[in-house]
Amino acid sequence: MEARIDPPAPSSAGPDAVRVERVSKSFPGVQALKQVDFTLREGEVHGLVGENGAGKSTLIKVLTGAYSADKGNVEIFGHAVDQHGPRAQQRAGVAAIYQELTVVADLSAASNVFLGRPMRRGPMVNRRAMEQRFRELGARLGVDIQPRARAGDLSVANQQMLEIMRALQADHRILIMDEPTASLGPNERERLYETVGRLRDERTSVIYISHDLDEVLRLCDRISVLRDGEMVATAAVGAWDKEKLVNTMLGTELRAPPARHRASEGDELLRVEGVTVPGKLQDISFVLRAGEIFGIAGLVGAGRTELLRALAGTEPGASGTLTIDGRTQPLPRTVGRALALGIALAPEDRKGQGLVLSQSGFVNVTMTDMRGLAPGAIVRSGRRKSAAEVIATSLAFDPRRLGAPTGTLSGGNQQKLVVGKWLHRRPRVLLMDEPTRGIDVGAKGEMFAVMRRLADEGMAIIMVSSELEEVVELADRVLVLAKGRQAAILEYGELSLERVLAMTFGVEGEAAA
Amino acid sequence: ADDPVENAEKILEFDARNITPSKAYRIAYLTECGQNPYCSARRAGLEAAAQKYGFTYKRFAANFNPAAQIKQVQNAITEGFDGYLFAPTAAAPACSMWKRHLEPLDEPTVSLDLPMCEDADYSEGLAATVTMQRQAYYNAHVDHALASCTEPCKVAAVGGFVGSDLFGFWEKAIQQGAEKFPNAEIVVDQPANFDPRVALEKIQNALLAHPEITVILSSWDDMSRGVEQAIEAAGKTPGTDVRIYSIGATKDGIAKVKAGTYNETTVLLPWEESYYAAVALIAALEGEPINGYINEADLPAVADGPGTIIITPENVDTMTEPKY
Amino acid sequence: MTESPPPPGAGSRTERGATLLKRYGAAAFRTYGIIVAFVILVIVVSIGNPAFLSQGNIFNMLSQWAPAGIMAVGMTYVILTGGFDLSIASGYSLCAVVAAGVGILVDPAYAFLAAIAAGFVVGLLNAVLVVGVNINPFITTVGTGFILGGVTYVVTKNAAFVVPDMAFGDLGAGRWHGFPFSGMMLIGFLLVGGLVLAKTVYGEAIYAVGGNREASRLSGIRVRTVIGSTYVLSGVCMGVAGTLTASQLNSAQANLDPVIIFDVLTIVVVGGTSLAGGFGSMWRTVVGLGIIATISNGFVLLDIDVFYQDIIKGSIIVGALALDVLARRVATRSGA
Amino acid sequence: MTESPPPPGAGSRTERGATLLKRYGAAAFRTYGIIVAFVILVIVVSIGNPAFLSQGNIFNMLSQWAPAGIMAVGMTYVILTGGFDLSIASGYSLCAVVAAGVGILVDPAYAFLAAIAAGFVVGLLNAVLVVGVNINPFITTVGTGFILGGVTYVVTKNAAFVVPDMAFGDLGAGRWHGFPFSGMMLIGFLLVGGLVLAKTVYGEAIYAVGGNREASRLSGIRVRTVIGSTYVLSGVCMGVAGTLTASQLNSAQANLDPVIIFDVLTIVVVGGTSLAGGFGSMWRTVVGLGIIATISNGFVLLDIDVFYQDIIKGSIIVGALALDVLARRVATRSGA
Ligand SMILES: Nc1ncnc2c1ncn2[C@@H]1O[C@H](COP(=O)(O)OP(=O)(O)OP(=O)(O)O)[C@@H](O)[C@H]1O
Ligand SMILES: Nc1ncnc2c1ncn2[C@@H]1O[C@H](COP(=O)(O)OP(=O)(O)OP(=O)(O)O)[C@@H](O)[C@H]1O
Ligand SMILES: [Mg+2]
Ligand SMILES: [Mg+2]
Repeated sequence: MEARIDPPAPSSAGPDAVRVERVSKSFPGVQALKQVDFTLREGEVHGLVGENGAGKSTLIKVLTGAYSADKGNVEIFGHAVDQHGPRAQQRAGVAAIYQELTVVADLSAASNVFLGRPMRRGPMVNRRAMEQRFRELGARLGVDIQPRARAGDLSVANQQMLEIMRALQADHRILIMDEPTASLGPNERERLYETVGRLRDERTSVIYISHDLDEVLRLCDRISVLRDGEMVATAAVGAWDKEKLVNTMLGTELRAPPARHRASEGDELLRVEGVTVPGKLQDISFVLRAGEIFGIAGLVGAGRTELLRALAGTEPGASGTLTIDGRTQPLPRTVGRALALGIALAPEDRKGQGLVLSQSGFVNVTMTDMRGLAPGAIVRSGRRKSAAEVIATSLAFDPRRLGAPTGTLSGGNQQKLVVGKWLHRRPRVLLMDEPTRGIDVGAKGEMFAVMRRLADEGMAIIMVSSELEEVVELADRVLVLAKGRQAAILEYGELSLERVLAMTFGVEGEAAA
Repeated sequence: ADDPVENAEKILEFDARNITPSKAYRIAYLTECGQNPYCSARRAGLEAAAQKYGFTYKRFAANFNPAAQIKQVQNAITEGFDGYLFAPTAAAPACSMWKRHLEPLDEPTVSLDLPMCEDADYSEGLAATVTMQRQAYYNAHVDHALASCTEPCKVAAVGGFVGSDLFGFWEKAIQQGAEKFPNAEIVVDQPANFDPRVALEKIQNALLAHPEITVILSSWDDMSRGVEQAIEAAGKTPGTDVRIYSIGATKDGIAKVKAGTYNETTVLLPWEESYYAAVALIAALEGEPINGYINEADLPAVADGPGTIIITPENVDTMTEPKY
Repeated sequence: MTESPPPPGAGSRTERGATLLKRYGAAAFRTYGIIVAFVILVIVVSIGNPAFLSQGNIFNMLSQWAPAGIMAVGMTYVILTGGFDLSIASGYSLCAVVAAGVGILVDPAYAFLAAIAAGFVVGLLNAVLVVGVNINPFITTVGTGFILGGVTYVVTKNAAFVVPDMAFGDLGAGRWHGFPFSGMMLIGFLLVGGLVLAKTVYGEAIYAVGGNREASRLSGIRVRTVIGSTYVLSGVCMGVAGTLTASQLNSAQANLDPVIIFDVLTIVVVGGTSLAGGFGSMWRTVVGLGIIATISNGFVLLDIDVFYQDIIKGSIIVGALALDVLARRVATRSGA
Repeated sequence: MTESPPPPGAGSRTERGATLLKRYGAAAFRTYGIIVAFVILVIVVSIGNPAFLSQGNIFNMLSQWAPAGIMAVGMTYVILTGGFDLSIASGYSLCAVVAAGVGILVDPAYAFLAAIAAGFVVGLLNAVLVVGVNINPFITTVGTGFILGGVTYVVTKNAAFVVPDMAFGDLGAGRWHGFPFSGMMLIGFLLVGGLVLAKTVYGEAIYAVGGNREASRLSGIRVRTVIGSTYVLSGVCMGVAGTLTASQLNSAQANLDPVIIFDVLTIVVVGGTSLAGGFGSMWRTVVGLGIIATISNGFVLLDIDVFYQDIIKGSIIVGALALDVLARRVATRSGA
């Protein structure tokens, strides 16, 4: 894959597109940015990396005017921007893709792309022109979304594409991308990289935030590292390598990832047969053993989320059977039924489905098992506290932040809690949809270690991830889905990135042929 | 037709003839009423007249809402009736409904409930007006109560809905009464929406702020039940420690006067009001319009009974059993 | 919350089993279920009394429901942004009183303008509190409702303002070949209000803000201006509605129609517009208005006993929405 | 929407500049701003008439506001899940009528139970429609409100039910050393309601469901049961409130106090509980109740002219919330 992309030509230094001087920003109880200096040169792609909660998203929100800084200056093309909300910055040519999806669910896909700047004919919205332009953009990015589809009905990946299309839709001089690839598959990623390359050629200045360090190293001209709200280093890409980036981000050496090992061949825990969701999935069957991590690979829209939702009792149209403890039964029809069977889902949409954002981490982490913490119906806060702290620690989440409403946490830290929710209740089968989305490299290691440990303790885990490397690295066996059909199940010995890739695309090739 | 007593006699005489009308009339009953015991009694009176005179009627109930009433007047006219019984929700808008919509029709209209068009009672052009609730009625009630203050005394008042015409009459009567009877000091004057629970609250508070209150004016018997409970809750005896002057002469109100809990209740005759209004309309349809004002106080329920609308323990036995 | 409005034509192309017709038919049923409820109601009432569909009756209904319907147009905008305007009953009385007052003191010709100006000020007050001071719109407008009602009492001293000049009544009660002016204004408001919502940049912003306020802000929409403007619009609608009523009654007074707020909210919500904001449309308000007006008119035409009216009204409201919801569910199951 | 609930004690240990005191002080101000408004109001009224703080007046207020306050407890639960219960005015009348009816026909001793059973049924009806059929709670409860009101008319044939046995009044009007039983029940409901909300699994589920219904569902919370239960609870509160009022008046009738719904909603919302669900608490309802009761009591104690009452009431409601909002803003700025 690496070989397919040309190394970026170092861009000639122009006047600065963005200059941030001594910017500080704090929230009640947290200093998110401390005297940060940052410069974005015209026409460069500038990577921004750091641990979860380092302050990356906060920095770019200050840049776009979504937040106003407590102290410090922001200049865009040499002009100080007075902090009057996102409008002023947009006028100055800044577009942003925020980490948290900002789609308006009830509007059409096209309206979402042109949100706030609809194409018009006088005071009227020119829908035809908008849909036309929408299709062009979609073709450029290689996505096939109906312009009139309701945005809320789209998959997370397609919603992410809408955000990208929104940022690209007008020709901005500064483009800020906060983890744009987090829920994209390999195809979409490649298209995005191409697009970024083209934008650089057109001398658009780009800030690129990602936890995928390979991606950052390939794509960026310069890379800056934030740690605990402080800007600790900025250097040209040539000065960095992955290890150096990791060490600078974490301030320490990264612990070696857990050695990959195969689960001891456990007993059959769950047999899934003939799962079908009309229009989405056809006849999926597999066997899950205790103690294994079962990966599901596939392209975006292949139906991975649907499969998990069907098993978790939350896909109304699904049919098929489960065999568990020797009893064969139809798929659970409700979440409660699925939980009674010991099947739980950690969903991919953390804001919409994962967390109660107004409640603290304590509550969120333990809400899956409140009975367990509350004999006699009274919640024991002491028990809850210690239980939550154990979970937090195991996921590299600072236990001192458990009291904060989860809506105020950084994206990656929220993701840790979405997974952490199930560590207390301990289902027999845990379905994890994109569990590492937005998690930093250090925490990813912790997350993998936790998953491995849970499996070793006898839990079966089904993991969906758009990062195929991750699936291949962690899973004992992999089910490859292509267009809703079961392309293959790769056993331990057969697993390799190349094979999985070939299967996902190969079937696609077949279908096209 | 300028003398209400004569008008009353005329209508009684007509009714006594027990005629059979020349046809089965269809009448529109455009009422301000909604759903309460008063309204039910009014309906029963109309029903009795319909039985007797063989007419049918259609009820358009505005629920005390003038904006709704205009719709109903239009609907009724579009549908078309032989005659109209019109009980205004409020005097001013009713005037426009009358002048703009009803008067131009060639059919007789009898008004009841409230005077309209800034007239004291009868409005020119109507076949008759049958009502009791005029400014004078409220003055009589308030004056009787305040006159009981032979020594300086403190008075609290609870009324109906702010903004309604009746509340306007009520407030004016209190204001004029206070001037006439300097012994009476109005210390609390609150709206209570004809609602016993609200009246309970207001009077409880009033008795706490002014423990010396000895007279309470209430504009409705049902509401007076709340007044009574408030007095009891303050550890006083209603009717003696604190006197209650109420309006309605309902069954319940009359019973309370007999029991000595209320010191007075002023007669309202919803049953008679609609009965005689309907009779007056039939009379007009049969070519014998009254063209004047009929006061229910001149009708037998009062005239042949207590002779006054003020019902006190002294004359309560002369009052016939109320119809509501 | 539980609302999942289906996008007409959002069906996926990959689906093979279902024919296009079946799919779109189901989508239409899902979307327009409330219309089915309305049509059933109309059929029942007009079988009961064929006069229901007579021209005279329809003209009457148009003129009668003009004030509530016009305020429902404003309320639709407010609710689509996720707001609430509970001050309309008092605001409407106040505007009616202003219209009548100006009609008495100055000239009926200025009454309309004066009432609209009064409504504008009322709306501005709400807008300042809701988006300026940033207080919850529900409680803000409950509060301003009390204030406006109180002001109206003080101004009128609890007496009605009667306009002697009968020409004042022409706006509200006048007709052109039998077609009431007020009905024309209602249709005009619904049409223009619907077009603006569906077709203009401003309408697009209303949906965006109601659907996701933060996303709209980040996209550079002037969220406060958009939200504030809906309260001003609602205020202007109060002005128009107040004038029409004052003119129909040739007079005005405090507390004109305190329960009109329920009518207006019911009209908007029964059509299916979501109180959470972001979902709904003007045709839904039209259907809601149709349902409520038909119920009210039907009671009289069918001469329903007053004792049973409330039970029937409540059952129709609940039944219409249940049908709407069930239509969606059935259609989703069979169509997808 | 614009509500951002502050986490008391969510401060990070890393912050060095601000002292603990300053930080928590600011947080307290931010959280408890509405209490400041309430205290100011109490001070003003008690300066105007010192009898306000007398034991007798406080006991009176407790007993007067027991029905509305008890229904506000149920409404707090409903609103915290993001729902609405607009059927309470009719439901309350119905329960009062049931209590009085049973008091007349059977025995006052059974009246209480019968009314609670009636309230339970009312709540169950709402619950079935809201979570069973899945209709928007606002419009559902408007509809059931009509139905229940209509049923009450039909049952009473529009006459008041007067209970001859004066012992019937003991529950509502009785006192123990001057302390009204009804006030005790109010305090009991507020306390137990608050504790359940703050301390139990059920309470947590209410907040979770109101905060994010989908996340709660996927976490295995029985979302429908939780939501439905709040309507049943609200129904039971109607039963208790209805009995108290019937007992206080020794009678009951249809349409007992149709505007009590506004009181109850205002009590819950003025304290700061969010209509969007998920944020609020019982102490906020207590403060809201305090504010509304003080305003109403103050009008009589200070003998405020009727004409100005509504203006004052509206201004206090808006003012209290504006103070609350500004307190949050100032405290956020200075404290962080
Ligand atoms: N609205 C907010 N209120 C309170 N605290 C906040 C808010 N937004 C961010 N924070 C805090 O500021 C810090 C920096 O968060 P930020 O989102 O910038 O991190 P990040 O570097 O983008 O992390 P991630 O990689 O997980 O997205 C975190 O501690 C976070 O909890
Ligand atoms: N929460 C949800 N509720 C309903 N439908 C959903 C939900 N999430 C995803 N979908 C549906 O899933 C479809 C997209 O496919 P899906 O998300 O299953 O693919 P995937 O293989 O998991 O890919 P992705 O990487 O996008 O998750 C969309 O048609 C969308 O309607
Ligand atoms: Mg971030
Ligand atoms: Mg997915």
